Amino acid sequence: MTEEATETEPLFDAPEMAEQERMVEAILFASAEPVTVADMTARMPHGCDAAAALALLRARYEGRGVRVVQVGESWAIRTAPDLGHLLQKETVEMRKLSRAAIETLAIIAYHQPVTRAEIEEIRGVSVSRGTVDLLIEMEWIRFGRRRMTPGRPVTFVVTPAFLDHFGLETARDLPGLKELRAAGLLDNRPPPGLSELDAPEEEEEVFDDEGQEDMFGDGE
Amino acid sequence: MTEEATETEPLFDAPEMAEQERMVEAILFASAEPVTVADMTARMPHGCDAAAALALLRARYEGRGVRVVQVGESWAIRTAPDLGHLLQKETVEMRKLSRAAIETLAIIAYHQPVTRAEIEEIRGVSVSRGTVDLLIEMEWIRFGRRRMTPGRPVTFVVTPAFLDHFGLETARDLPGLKELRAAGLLDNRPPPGLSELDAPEEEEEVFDDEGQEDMFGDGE
Amino acid sequence: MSEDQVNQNSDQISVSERLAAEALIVDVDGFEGPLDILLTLARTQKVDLLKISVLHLAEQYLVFVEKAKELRIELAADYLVMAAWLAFLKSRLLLPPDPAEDGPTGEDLAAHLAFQLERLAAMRDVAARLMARDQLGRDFFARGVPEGVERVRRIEYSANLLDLMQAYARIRTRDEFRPFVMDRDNVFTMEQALERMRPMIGFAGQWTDILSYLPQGWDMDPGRRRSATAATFAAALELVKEGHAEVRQSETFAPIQLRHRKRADD
Repeated sequence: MTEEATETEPLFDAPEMAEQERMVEAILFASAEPVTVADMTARMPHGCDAAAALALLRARYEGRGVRVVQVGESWAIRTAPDLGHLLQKETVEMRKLSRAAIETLAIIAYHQPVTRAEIEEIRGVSVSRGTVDLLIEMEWIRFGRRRMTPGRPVTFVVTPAFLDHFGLETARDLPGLKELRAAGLLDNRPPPGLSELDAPEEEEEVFDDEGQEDMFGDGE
Repeated sequence: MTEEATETEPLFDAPEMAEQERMVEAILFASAEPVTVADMTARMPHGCDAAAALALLRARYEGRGVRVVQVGESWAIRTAPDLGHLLQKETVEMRKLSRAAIETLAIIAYHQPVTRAEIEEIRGVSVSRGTVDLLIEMEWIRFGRRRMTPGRPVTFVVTPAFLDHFGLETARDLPGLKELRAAGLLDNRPPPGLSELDAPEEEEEVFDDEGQEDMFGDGE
Repeated sequence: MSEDQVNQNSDQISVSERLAAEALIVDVDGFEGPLDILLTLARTQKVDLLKISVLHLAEQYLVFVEKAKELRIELAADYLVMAAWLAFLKSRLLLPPDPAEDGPTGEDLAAHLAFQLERLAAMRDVAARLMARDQLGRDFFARGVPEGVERVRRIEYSANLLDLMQAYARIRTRDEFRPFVMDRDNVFTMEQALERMRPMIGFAGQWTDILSYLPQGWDMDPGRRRSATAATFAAALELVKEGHAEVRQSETFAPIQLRHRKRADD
């Protein structure tokens, strides 16, 4: 019967607006794709005003956990952007930092600001791009000022996130070799035959004064 | 700092209830599968009361085009059944279930946990492997505890997906369950003469108490 | 069950019943086993299942099986087992109970069969009610575009302060700092020599006697010197093999010299 009703003279009244709003709500909710107003109208009983019902629904979802959003010509229900984090489930995978990465990090921490060439000189091997990228991505190092030397190389420094992770107030708090040894953190048994000769004082010097001083001197 | 805060004395207040309600709303809308309160709580900030927020949300959606429904231990948003006709387009052709499959499903739902032998006793025919496999594949039934009788037969029970599919809050809401129970038709009544032999008393016990109490527990 | 009821039922089976039995046989594939047939037959009694005449039912069933035999229709074993059982039941119901005999009485057996039929009918009924419910994906729907839970895989690298400090110490004191190893005081291994030489080889642009690569303190004691020399020589060859260095010797027993070799990927 409804099919026979003409547009101009419907036999039955269209459902109430509240009912139409429910319909739009269910359609938008269940649809796998965003839905056009024309599509809603086609699915709703004759005489419905999908656009008006949609406007009501939109207003109703204002400020809610989900919103009615326009996608091109169509409409869809989507999570409010500020709640997106609730829909993420983080799986944390622990990995040991590679030896190359931890050594590079250590050199940066003790010598910052330090250039890539200097890191390579200290480690005695080249530093791969991936290692530096990883440390930057982890937000443990960042670019420092360019060195005022030929080629103006970039330098690396450690970040507050690094200090936070390692429980340091400043990189200056990193213990020197002597302290490490005193604390029993190093195998302080010198290789046989080396006895007192080695553990050269200068080395310690380098790293305490040259190293730390030039790094944290604000004056560069 | 927050890590050190104890459960009893949070450093930060939980978000306001209105905000918590939005969160539950976003979580439920985002998932096609029912979500447990525990899961919501896990995703919400510390100190939130997901159950209370859920109760508010449920009331809010009363009479709307979509509803907050309980499915076993979990919660989901589903379109209101009276609007199904608008949404037929979304229907994926439902697999036509055989009469054997439907009866087997009903027997499992009403008699769970139930063994294959018991299903066969009720239907008077052997249960084909394909029927059980199909129901398992549809995730409507699963294996329950083994029966503590000779042979330790496996039992079958219905799943939350079954409840979800048929719009049941719990298995207690199965249509006609109370009447069947009152009429003694859910009793496991062993054939006379067999009772002493291989339908030991405890079997009845297990079936009724362990099994049904489990599921239908307080509602009796 | 009363005597006259029994007599009335046992003798002749009405024509309509025979016809019904034949209809069942023709359609036997459509039935879900003997209990299903019995239930269908019971329904022809048009009484409450609790009040059916089990004896009558048994007779109807036996007629059905007889008929099937006449028509040479193969019945599944289940049907025949049921027929045998019903014949036994029938005899139990018709004969007066033997007080000496153990086991269930005919009435017990009949009551159980009635219970089974009623239970099957009840399960059929609730199955229909269940299927008549609103169903997900047919009458009500889940979210069309579940946004789901995005699984974010985050890799967390573990490194503590000790790792950091030890790494630094390892670099700065390569000659002296060693991780704990089994001490073999007078043996210098190829690995040790390699570790020692690797960082140094990069700077060896000129031909250098490999003996100059011997670690400090290993050149005095003859035994230690031998071990260190052998290890250094082996390590030198390893570096050559890896393409990091070149090695030469001008004549037999002449000093062996080593020089850095630039590699494409260096």
